[in-house]
Amino acid sequence: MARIELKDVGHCYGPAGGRLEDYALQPFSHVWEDGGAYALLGPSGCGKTTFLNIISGLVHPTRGRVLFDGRDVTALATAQRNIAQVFQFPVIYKTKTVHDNLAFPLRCRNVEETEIRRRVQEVAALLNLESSLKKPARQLTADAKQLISLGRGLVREDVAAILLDEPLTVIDPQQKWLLRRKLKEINTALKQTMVYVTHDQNEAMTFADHVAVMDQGKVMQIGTPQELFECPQHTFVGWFIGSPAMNILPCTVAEGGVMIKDKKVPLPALAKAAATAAGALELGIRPEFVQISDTPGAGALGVDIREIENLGNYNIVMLDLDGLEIKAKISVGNPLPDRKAFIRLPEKSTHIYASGQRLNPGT
Amino acid sequence: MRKMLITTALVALMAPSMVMAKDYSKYGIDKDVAGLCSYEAIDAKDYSGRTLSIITHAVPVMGEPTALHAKQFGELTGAKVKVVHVPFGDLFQRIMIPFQTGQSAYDVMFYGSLWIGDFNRYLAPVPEKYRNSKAMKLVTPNYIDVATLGKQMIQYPIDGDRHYLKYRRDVLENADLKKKFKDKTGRELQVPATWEEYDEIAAFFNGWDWDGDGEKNYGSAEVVKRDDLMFSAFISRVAGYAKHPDVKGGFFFDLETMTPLVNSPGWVRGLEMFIKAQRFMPPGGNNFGLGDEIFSFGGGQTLFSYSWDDAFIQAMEKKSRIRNKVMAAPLPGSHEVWNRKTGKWDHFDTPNRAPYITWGWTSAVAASSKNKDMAFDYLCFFSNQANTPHDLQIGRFGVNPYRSNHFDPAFWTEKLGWDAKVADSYVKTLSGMDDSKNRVFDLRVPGVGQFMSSLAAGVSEAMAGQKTAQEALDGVAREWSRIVERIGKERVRDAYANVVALEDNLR
Amino acid sequence: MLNLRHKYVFLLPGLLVLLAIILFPLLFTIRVSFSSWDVVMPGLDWFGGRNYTRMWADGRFWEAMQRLVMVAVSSVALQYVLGFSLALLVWRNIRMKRFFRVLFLVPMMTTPVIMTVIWRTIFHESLGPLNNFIEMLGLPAVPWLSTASTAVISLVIVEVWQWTPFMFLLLLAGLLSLPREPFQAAAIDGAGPVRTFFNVTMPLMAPISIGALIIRLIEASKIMETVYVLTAGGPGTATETASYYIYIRGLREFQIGYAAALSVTYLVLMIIALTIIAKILARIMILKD
Amino acid sequence: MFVLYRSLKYFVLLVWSAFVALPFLWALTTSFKTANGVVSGATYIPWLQYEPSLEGWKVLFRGEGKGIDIITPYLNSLTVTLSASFISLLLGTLAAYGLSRFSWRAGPIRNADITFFFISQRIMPPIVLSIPFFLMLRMLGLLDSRAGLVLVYIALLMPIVVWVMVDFFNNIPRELDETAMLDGCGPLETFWRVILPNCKPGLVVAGLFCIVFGWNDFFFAFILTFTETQLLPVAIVSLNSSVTPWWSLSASSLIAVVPLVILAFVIEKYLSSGNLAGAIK
Amino acid sequence: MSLILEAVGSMAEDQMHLADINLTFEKGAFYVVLGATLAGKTSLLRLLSGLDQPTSGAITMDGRNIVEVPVWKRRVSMVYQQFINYPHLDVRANIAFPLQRAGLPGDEIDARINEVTALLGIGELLRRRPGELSGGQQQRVALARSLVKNADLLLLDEPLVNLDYKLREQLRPEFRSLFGNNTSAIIVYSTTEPLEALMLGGRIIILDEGRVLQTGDVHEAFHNPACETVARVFNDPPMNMISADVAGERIILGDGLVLPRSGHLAGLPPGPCRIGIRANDLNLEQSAADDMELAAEVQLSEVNGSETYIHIHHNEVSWVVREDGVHSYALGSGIRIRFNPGRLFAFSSADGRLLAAPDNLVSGSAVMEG
Repeated sequence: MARIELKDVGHCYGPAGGRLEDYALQPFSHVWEDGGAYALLGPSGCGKTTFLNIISGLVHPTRGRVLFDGRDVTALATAQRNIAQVFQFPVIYKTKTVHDNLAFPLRCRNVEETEIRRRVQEVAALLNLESSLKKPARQLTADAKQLISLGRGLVREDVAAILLDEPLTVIDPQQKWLLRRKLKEINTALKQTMVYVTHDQNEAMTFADHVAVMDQGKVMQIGTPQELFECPQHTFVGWFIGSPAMNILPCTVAEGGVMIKDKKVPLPALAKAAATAAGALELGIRPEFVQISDTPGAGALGVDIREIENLGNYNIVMLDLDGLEIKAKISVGNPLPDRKAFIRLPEKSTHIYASGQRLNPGT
Repeated sequence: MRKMLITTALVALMAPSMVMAKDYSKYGIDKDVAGLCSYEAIDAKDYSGRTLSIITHAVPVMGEPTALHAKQFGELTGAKVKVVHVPFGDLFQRIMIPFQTGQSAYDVMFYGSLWIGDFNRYLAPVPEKYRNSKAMKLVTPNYIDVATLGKQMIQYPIDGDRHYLKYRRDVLENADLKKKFKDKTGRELQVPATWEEYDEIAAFFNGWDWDGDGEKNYGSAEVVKRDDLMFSAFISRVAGYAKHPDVKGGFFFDLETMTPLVNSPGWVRGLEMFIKAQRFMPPGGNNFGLGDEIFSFGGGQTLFSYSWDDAFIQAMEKKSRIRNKVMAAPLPGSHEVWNRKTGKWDHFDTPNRAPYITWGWTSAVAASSKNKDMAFDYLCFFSNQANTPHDLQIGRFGVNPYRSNHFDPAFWTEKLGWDAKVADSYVKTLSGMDDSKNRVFDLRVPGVGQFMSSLAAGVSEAMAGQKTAQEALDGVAREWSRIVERIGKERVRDAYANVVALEDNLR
Repeated sequence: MLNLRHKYVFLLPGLLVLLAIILFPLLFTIRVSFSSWDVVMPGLDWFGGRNYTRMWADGRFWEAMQRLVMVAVSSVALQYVLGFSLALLVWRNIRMKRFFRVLFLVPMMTTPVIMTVIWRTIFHESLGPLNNFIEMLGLPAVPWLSTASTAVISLVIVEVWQWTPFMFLLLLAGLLSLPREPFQAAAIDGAGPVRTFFNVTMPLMAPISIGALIIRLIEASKIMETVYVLTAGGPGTATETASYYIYIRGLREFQIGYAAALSVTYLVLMIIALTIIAKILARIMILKD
Repeated sequence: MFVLYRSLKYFVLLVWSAFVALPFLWALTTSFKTANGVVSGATYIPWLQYEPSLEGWKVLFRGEGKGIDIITPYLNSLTVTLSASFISLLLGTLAAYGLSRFSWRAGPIRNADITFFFISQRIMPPIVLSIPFFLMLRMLGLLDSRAGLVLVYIALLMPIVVWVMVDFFNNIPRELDETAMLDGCGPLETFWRVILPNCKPGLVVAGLFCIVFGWNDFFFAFILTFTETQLLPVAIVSLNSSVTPWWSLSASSLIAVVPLVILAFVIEKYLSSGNLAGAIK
Repeated sequence: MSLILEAVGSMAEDQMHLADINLTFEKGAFYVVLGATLAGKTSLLRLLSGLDQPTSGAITMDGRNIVEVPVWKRRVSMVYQQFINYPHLDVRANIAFPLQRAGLPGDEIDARINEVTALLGIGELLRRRPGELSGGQQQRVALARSLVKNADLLLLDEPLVNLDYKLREQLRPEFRSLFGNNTSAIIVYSTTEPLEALMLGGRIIILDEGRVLQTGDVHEAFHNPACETVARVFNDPPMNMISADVAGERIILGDGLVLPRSGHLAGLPPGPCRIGIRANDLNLEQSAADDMELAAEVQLSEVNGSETYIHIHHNEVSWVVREDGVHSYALGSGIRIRFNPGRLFAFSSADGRLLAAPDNLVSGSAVMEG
């Protein structure tokens, strides 16, 4: 168990000292506190695997330092870092029983046999694997195998962090939530630092207390799932988190608000920040927060209803604002206007972005 | 031009009867010798449009002269001549499979003469005109015998093979070494007349550098590798003990009962001596094939060797380190000879020697051949009196004296620059074998391959220490009885009778 | 699996050609094994099972059979171990990787019957280089081909030289196709090279290993030319393997009928043995998920 | 520790390299010897230790009468090996595809049994087959002909192709075939246009084995020909007389291996590019 | 043109894949086959394509039995869940492949390729090999290859399942517009996700264990699931179920909650039944006066898109609550949930048949279906 600290860590697969733009992982600093549940989230090719490999020691970063509990491990090999990892595809020692699989890391460290038995029992109990300890590991289901992979990390007392690399890829969709729960339970119970890497926002947000969203080698935002959802710091996060994605609309500064096309959106609190910001401005609002009605009113924007997707429990309403598409999510049962409608964008759920970065209403 | 003049002069000188013969010196011969298949006679024939298929041994031994004369034959007659070369070990099956399956694959075959017992059914008899040719008349009786089964000549003699003793003259005539030997053993160092003497001398000269070249030398190089040749070396070693000059009626079998004699005490003694001899063979000597034996003795590694001519010829090669340092002598014999009639060992004051007219290269024409005329002409041409002297001079050809006029020391001294004494010993040894009345021939019966293979296997087991000599040969004898039974006692006996007739000088 | 009528277009040409080529020889051999075809009596008479009864009592054949098992199994095992080791050595990046890989492949490209002649000269106890080296090192010369045990060893050396590349190729290609994760997992679990090899590499390589071992066993069992050139079965019968013995009986002594009986027996025993071996190997090595 | 491991690794590699190269180096130096050079013991350096001669090499090109002619057998070997390999690849690949893609049932026989039947053809020792093959080719009038040898080699090589390709096809998703069929290709067209272009690595491996086994076969080339059609190993072995000519055999062994060494380079290239990885499983 | 399956069954290796399938597919219609993994979706699609033959029953196209027509003679396209393209051909050649097989002239091929690649936004990739593309791009190419043929029957077997979450989200509306104006072909789309089915609309075929459970309009089926299994399959998260007992005027839910037997539930027969409620209809806040309330313990809060699924547990109840937005709840924390009895479904506990469904709320699908 350890606190993981990254100091100005960046990586470039080409020769060191190349231009910063070529970095597969842009330099950044961050701390993962001991015992937390963290996630690295991003589309494929965003650099999260590089990030993961830097922590596990498979990749030595071009610049920056990695500290475990203050100890510089940047130059250490994987085996010396006391890291445990669960891979995308279950990795088990298929010639061994479940017990021997779990005991393997301990045997590698010459732990006493009675101690091994005790620890394996303990972990097996935690993972509900007791009944299959004597079975050959290869006969187990995919999710049990993933638990074994995890268990091999848990039996070790010296583990600094457990890295989970898309661990649910091969799990049957109906079983996924059980395993998610197990992972959370273990994190809560053992207070192991766990880092979960995935491209799936649901996985990340379900598991982690703090999620780092990455794109194109850059960490875009680190925050709790709720923060990411409600207050995306970057248009990418707004787009990437949540489904359907956040509406991102180009806008210009106006008195006491912004202009979308030629329609004014009153945003008194944000107007000041928007006025001083450099770069292209965009307004972001999640479909959930778009308010729709059939009557015009103050600050309401007139739109055309282009299409309604009935998704059973709710409707996604596609609105046309002078050629810009806006989505609104409306629960079934709420009345829907016909053809023409008016929308309001509540300020507390609306964000203004300059060059993609969210403007803080305070500044 | 000068060469031409000399050749012409020679021809004019040596064949005064001939009127301005055509010049065939481009074929490498000294001169054409008139005869049934002289260059001129063959040149006169026209076989164009026909193909002659020949199977022969691998290059160079016998394979190279076959191909050489085939090429010449083709050029002279216009025939297309195709030659295939096969390692010795595969020759039998390569010839036999087409025979047995009725496929006419080859017109002419060169092969080991002992297979006559198996091949005879498939061979064409040599036509009378060849048998009566001048060249054939000169072939020594031994090789006429070898080519003949019963009354019929079915193989065409083209080579003479025999086993004899080769030794290092520079050792046996070295006063210093003679003295050393006498000091050690109390006996004079001389050419061994018995296998016991052979052993004693070989043992003395084993494992130390007696020729001063910095390499160790050894006693004896022999053919021991369990292949198709080893049994011959063994028979050479056995003959003196087991071939009693006065006991007739079979060496391998008792002709009357067809009981195998291979496990009789004479044979066992021979095998025991063979086993003992491994002690003074060079490293790896107990897996030497003929090629190794040739390199070993021919390369100056060992004092003694026996078996075919090749090692001797190798030693006498122009660039050889031991050229003219070797001599030939008859195979050793024995004072003690087993008499199977009385069941006792008889003592001979003069060692009993039984020359083993071992099988060698012979040739034949397939009965199924559609080109018998051409085939016999080829063989006749191959062995004409111009070609044979030429071939005899080229060591790697493996063609050895088989006509009475080859036994002329002058030929070897003049043509090949041999030392007179060496040539003398060689010629005397060879011709002496023809005069013997106590010869041993090969087991020229059907299934000889089975008999010899089983003999070699048994001997080999004893040599390797897997069995004692007696056990091994008892095993061979049992096996032989079974083979006789399988092939048919009468059939084997009929064939064997021909061999015994030769051995017992009944012809 | 599809079940189209067109499937016959694919399998049948090959199968029929193979059957056409092989069926006659196979049936003919079985028929010949009940005849007394030999050097003096070619042809298909009816000889009953006498060839088989003779074989039953033929100690040399059964010894040769045992020897075959020994030589084939030991040389294939060595080839496997060496081929695997070499493949492991040149698997990951090393200097001169290409050079080593090409060089290691070459022996299998050579003609056994010719290379064995070269080997025989190498093993030559007084004229060959091997003993020369050994003596240069001050060690006693080895009687390579002239004692029973060394002759077998020599035979195995030649087989290993010739066919380790085959294993090497198959196993290297196999290694190159392995996923990385299991190795990372083992490193993370703290396994050293030995533990990693036995717990990760071996199990992953099991299926390909079985294929390679079976094919090599089939091929190694036919060992004949090597024996013929190197030792001709000697000294004694020390290197006489079943296939060489069949060769001796069949083509040297021309006991075609008997050799056919030996062959049929050999074939049956081999098929049974290989099936069992394949099953056992599969049980030991492949642990089905 | 790491340095020690590395040095040990290179040491092992070098030792094995030496072992692999030994016969070739020895053959190289021996090929320039004569009988006199051979009998004077193990020597390695020409001029210094023995007097070099080109005899061993010349013999191979001198033609009938003076040595052997290695060119014609060389070409024969090439023709026979390549034709047999090609036909085996064709038929074997088709059969393997059939076995991989379709289910076969005939009584108790299933796909695996048919595959085993193919592979089992290699169990039969060649000695046994020699006489039946001889008779068969005789009936067909194909003795001593390249066609006859090709026929026999097909039986020897096709099993190898089937062995390699069945596994290879099993690793190509069936959906690929199905897609092609859905796109309007009949089964043969599917095979030809879609599957075949995607099994190059498998074909390379199968082809390699075919060529290696075909090129190096001695026994059948030996028994089933007379004088007309000689293949390379037979031609080379015809030098192996009672006096083993170390020099010319050495030279010929080097000559015989040359085309296949080129093959080794090709294979290595495929290996390095990772293309063969899927071919052997 | 109509494709009819009559009493079709499919067995392989003694295992039943499909049984007693009776379906009719009409030209110009869009069908969604919904079912869990191994429900038989792929088997059904393969039968339709002609890749597999049924072991029983008949498949007719316009009255003609087509079972014996080999697949390459049909006009069928299929998109697999794996991204299947020809690895040895570049994207253009991949897409051109079926057209060339059909013997179309070159300019026609060019025109069609241009059209379809523009439609799918892969115009830039024409010279690349499939192996060089990302999963989403590969699947677009596969889709292009299927569309370009203008086949009579277009089959899509979970085409999005192997794609990243966001890609799926992007492609779904594209599919919707691609297939929305289809008039000439039968399109069959299989999926495990109810949301996908709802979004794509059209006709639905719900499969479970090789049998058809329900067919009909997607939304109709969503609101009136024929049986309990459909209710589970057609809801994500699956509809929450609980055993109940109807006695007199009361309905007693498993662990003691008591409801009046009124409203749409008034007609329930006495005795045991199964009550279902959608995760969506479980609320954390009171929304109406007659809401039922239940205290439970949080087992896990799962984020799904912009929603949170809260797995709760209480005695017999293991339910999932859907909440808008992203929230997190500590494992094991207590929670109170409410639901409106008017939103309950009732199923027969004997055969799972739907006994009562809540009234359909205002549907917004008018525009779509108009």
